Amino acid sequence: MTESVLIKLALLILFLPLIGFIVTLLFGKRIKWLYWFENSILILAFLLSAVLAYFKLTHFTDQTLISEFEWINLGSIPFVKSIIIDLGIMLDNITVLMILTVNIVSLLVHIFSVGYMKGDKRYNRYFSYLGIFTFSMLGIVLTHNLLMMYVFWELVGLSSYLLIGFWYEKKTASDAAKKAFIVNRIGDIGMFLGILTLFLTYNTFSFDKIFYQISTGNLPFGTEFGLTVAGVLLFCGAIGKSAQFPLHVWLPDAMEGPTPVSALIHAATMVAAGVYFMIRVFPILSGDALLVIATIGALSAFIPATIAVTQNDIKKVLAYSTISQLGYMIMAIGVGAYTFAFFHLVTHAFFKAGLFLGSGSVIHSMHHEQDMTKMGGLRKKMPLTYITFLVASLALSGIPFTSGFLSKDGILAGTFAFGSLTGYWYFAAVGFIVAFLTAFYMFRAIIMTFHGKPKNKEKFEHAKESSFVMAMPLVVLSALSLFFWYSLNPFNPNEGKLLSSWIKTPEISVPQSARYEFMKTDDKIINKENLEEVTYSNSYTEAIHHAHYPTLFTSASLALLGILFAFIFYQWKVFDPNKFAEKLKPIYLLSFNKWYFDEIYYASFVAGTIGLSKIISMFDNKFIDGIVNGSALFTKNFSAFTGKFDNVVVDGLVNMMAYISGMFGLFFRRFQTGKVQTYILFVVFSLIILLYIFR
Amino acid sequence: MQNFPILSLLTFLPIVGMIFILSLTKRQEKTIKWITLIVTGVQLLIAIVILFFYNFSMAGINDPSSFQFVEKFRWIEITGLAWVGTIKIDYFLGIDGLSVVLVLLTTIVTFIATFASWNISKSIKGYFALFLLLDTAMLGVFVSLDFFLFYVFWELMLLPMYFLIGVWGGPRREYAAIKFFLYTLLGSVFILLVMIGLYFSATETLANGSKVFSFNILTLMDTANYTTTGILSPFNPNNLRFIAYIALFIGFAIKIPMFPFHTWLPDAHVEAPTAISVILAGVLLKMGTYGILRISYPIFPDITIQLLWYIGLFGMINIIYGALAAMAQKDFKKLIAYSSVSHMGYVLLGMASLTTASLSGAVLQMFNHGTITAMLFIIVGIIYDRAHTRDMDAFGGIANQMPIYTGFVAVAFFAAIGLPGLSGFISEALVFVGAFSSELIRTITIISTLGILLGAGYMLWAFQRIYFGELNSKWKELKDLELREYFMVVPLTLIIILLGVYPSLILQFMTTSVNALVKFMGDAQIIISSIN
Amino acid sequence: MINITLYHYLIVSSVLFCLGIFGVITRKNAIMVLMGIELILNAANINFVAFARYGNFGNSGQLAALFVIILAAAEAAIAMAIVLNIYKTFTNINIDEIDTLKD
Amino acid sequence: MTVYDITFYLFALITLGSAFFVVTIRNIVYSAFFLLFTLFGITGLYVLLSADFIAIVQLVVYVGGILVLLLFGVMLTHKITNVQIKSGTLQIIPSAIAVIVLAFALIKIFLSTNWKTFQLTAQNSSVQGLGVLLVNQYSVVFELLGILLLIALIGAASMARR
Repeated sequence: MTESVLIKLALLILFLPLIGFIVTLLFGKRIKWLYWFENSILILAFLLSAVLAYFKLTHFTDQTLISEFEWINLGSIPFVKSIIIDLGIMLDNITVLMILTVNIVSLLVHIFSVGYMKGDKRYNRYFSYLGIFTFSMLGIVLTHNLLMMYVFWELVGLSSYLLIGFWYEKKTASDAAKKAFIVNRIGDIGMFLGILTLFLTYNTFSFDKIFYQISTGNLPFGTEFGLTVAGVLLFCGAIGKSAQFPLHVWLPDAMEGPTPVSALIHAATMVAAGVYFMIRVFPILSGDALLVIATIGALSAFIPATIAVTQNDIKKVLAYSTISQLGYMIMAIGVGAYTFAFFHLVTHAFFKAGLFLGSGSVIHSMHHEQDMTKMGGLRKKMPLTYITFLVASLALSGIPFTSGFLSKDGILAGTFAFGSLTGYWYFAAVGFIVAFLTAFYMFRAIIMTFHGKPKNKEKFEHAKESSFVMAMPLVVLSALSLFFWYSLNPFNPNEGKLLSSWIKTPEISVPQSARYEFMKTDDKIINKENLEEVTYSNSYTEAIHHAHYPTLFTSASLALLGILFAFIFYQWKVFDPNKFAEKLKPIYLLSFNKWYFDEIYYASFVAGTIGLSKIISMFDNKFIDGIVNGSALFTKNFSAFTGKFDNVVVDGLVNMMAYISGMFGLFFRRFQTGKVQTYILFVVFSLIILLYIFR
Repeated sequence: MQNFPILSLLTFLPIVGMIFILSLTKRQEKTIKWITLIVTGVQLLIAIVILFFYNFSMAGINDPSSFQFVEKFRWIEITGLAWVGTIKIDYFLGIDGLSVVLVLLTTIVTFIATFASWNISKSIKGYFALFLLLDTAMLGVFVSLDFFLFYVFWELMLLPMYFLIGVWGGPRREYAAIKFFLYTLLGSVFILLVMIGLYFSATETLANGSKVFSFNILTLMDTANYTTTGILSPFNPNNLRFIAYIALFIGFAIKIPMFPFHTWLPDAHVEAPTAISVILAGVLLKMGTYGILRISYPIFPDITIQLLWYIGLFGMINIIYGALAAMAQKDFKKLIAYSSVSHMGYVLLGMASLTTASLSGAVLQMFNHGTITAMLFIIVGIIYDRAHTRDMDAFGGIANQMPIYTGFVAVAFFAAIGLPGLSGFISEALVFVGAFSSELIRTITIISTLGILLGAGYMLWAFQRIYFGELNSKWKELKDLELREYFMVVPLTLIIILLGVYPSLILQFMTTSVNALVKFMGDAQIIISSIN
Repeated sequence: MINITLYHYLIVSSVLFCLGIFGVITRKNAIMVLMGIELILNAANINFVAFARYGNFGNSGQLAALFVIILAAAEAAIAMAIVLNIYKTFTNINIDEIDTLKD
Repeated sequence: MTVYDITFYLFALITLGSAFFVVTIRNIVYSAFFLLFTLFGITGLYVLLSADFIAIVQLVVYVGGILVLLLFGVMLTHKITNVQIKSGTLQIIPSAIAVIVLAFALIKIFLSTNWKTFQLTAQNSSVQGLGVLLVNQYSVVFELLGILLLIALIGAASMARR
């Protein structure tokens, strides 16, 4: 295994799903079994990515492999340096782990879909869309430059559009697809401007070159503020893609897509892209930018968590929990807990995929019923689904012995340390509150769905455990939600290979003065054993060390408390949740109506744009065209007037002349006898007169 | 190859075809169509041959020796006139990186438009004869390097277009045709005035040493050729270059069409038959921007640089305004027409920054807009042929009825939105990269990026209204694409995808020229400013 | 000594000419009109011959007169044919009654 | 007053006098006969002007040809049984005034013009001279006239036959 072989392997993994997409799209209508082609391609991609990850992580642990080629060359440009745009891929540990994650989740979603989508009239088309989705996501993961990042970023947008709107006969589905694409575009504009800013300054799109330039002190527009602006602009992309406040509105609507699609989009791929992007550009984020990011992350963690508490649609609950968890990750990046952000990204991918597929299994067996108030008691009918769902929920709630506990604990420790170092305690506070809420709403969902008595007898009777193709992914994913894959010590994630040797906080490129205090490199003490903290100052190492056990204890107990509350309210019915809601009606309504974001956006931006477009169109029709037509009309009227003038005055004169001539004619007509002789007589007279004149 | 008059062959081949067609009787409809197809097909082949023999390293722009496939001889020469002396007009053809791309575009679009014309049923002979005449005029504009010749072709284009819209158009065809004709004629008058002004301002030295006034565009670019007293000469302290520039710009802007001169476009498009819409959007609009790049910019570099901000501003207005106007449309074709306005705004924006990236982007955008919009109009034509309505609200669920068609529609729509991987993205991105790097219009560029969002908005909305949702039972009978329609959409789709993945295919032809133009603009501006 | 000069001939011819015109103008009958024309022609002929005689032009003047006579003959022939045709059509040859073209 | 003078006056009187009757007498046959005299008088004048050939032609063509033709015309167009072979007149008075005034005007013009004349010399027959002229200088005119005459005759014949 040489480097070039690894690169080729990575390219192969990248393009396999694309081939699957093209073949399945073009021939899917004729050849019914073609979805197996797509599935086997994914199996192959998974195997290859496992091989790739193995060799990369074991043989090239500390190397970053880059391969690029010249894509656009604008020649020798006068006055400025040349513009050469390279495309290429980069392989580092994060990349290969992410590829593996994406491929695992994608493969499992593919397999699940074989059962879930059975009987759909566009069965093969569905798989081809999954193919392009996987391709786009892998592109984002593999790219080594901003432009390609943007390209695949948009392609992810496209594939999400196709998949969310897969059942386009439903108005809600096509609306949701459109909304997802457009809301994403809003963020993309910011990202695009950020990319332009960086390109303007560094004349390249490649990450490594930009990082190097920044570390040499060359900043956008020459100021640290410029760097902050660039970082925030890039973050706009992540806000859109990762459904962060205030652009999170598309994600709940995207539940209109088939449930496996939700699993794919909201677990490992699309929404993860934003976090992944932030992880990629982490070295250039200045302290101010990080603060903005952390704030947005905290808001995005908190608001959806409060919304999820009151939702009755099982997928909506999961959707808001997704936003909330993504908020965690973004917040983690904001507070500098880089490794845990990525760690949570991976663990979340698995357990959230598990949850979505589990809910898919439920929905499938309930004949596309998504309302939890109509479910209940499914535990007995679908034990396997129940157990896997439970495991994944425990992971999401951050209960010990799960992967979620490890990663969430790391993030909370990070916020805690951040609070202790900078005084911004509210990130930690939000983190803990959300941890409690998460546990509460997840178990509320579990209890409403699987416990208690069935609310809808008829559907309940028909419900049955899912088939093997649907159950198998659930089992795999719930297995992946357990702690031992990541660290053998269920209470200390840092003991696992993943965090101890594979993922390291990269070197920060930002000038010292623009960093957080604790990120400043003081090279007095570098803890060589714990490579994670190599880039930060010693105080941070201490702080996070101190934070570890308190947060561990607090978060676990808060999560358990949340579960307890859920049982009190919904299982044992000690308090009636409805009465409770009555008492807190304003808050309940705010939460139930999703803080009215959709309504506000619709009333302001959507209606505003459409209204503006109507006005513009009117303006165009009435005013501009009015001027054109008016001038035409003026010309026409003027010419009509001229015509009248011509008719009456000029022609009148002419006619008068004609009339006079006519009178003369009448008079002279008498002389026109028609007799030659008379004429000759006249000739003679005239001759005489002439002779007289010219005598 | 450089000595073979391949450009004349390319340009006048349609005239030969036209004569052939005119000599046929009315009833030989098949033959007429096939002749047109063969002529346009051969043109496409010739264009490809030109691409093969094209030398990437030769810049053109202002240097006569680095133009390629040059044909130059005296066309009109009248000696011994009072006051004027000798009137001399050259037949001067040649291409460089700016025009070769558009020549290729023209041949491609015309070839495909021939397929789109296949179902014309009203007086076929006249239609195809005019069609070929139009073809000649368009190519002539792109290959001529003499202002007079340029103008002749420019005007020649009007006549067939007028009849093609006015005779074979929709219900309001007379209105649209006259509007188009008068509007463009107005622009032509401006161009004519400036052309004459320029003619009397610059001289060219003949072989025998005598100096005569010149229409040669390359001569007009060189400051040294201007007389001291010409009204448009930089040496004349009271020159009218500023006014002339604006007049010329308006002349070209009408064709682009630039806000606020754009209102002929929706009408003309809505009324024109499909093939003519395709040509109108695909090629004719490019003549405006090409004229600015070929004539306004290099001849008036000083004024251009003064007015760059305004050009950018109008580009921005075009982008935003066109997009918003498109959003409010109910007529499918009108929506596409306004989207054209919006997309041509990117070209203007790209031209406003005078950097290599954005100028390349602008020229590439001309090409890409040509192919994408051509495809969009073909798409409208296909659905209109079947449903006989273009009201978007009347449709719905077409995706189920015509899945293959919808697939092609999706490609075209997403290309228009600027989805990466399709050609529209590359040009827009290059435009933005270049425009953003120009400090002068950075704010404008930032506002213009809203166009990306609005574009997605109206396009996806339209897509949803027409293709998604439950199928209206009225459209149960609609058939999916037939063979002829595949011939139209498949090549365009391939071009769109190919250029989206590997834009250098087209970019390589123009980089040298664009760089030369940027350099020339910079140098010339210094020279002229040193005069005053 | 001959007292007759060119003037005498000219006076004769002019009087003859005027008489011819008078005939043409006043007569109704087509044949009479023709006769008047003959008189006019003869008046002209007298002038030709007289000028030739007194003007020392050689014989060209006489030749012109000769040509006039020939033309007169041709004219008379055609005119008579026309008159005969008119007579056949209208049963008279009074030219004041033959005015079909008038209205 | 020489013989020549007397002869001239005589012929002039014959010419003008009979011409006056030609245009004034109502009876067509009579006027035709007076025309004969007029022509005869003109012939005399020709002789006085030493134009012998013209005089002979005048006699032959006019008197022998045209006049006979006119008489035939008169006969053919007026039924013999219908005695009224008369021609009406019109606009006598204005015509008379006009013609008289014209005549005076013409005479005045002729007399007031200073004609450049030569002294009359005796002349031989002009026949030879005319012959030479006809076939040399005026041969084309001569031919053309011949053709014209031919056409006129054919035309007249074909017209009259209808």
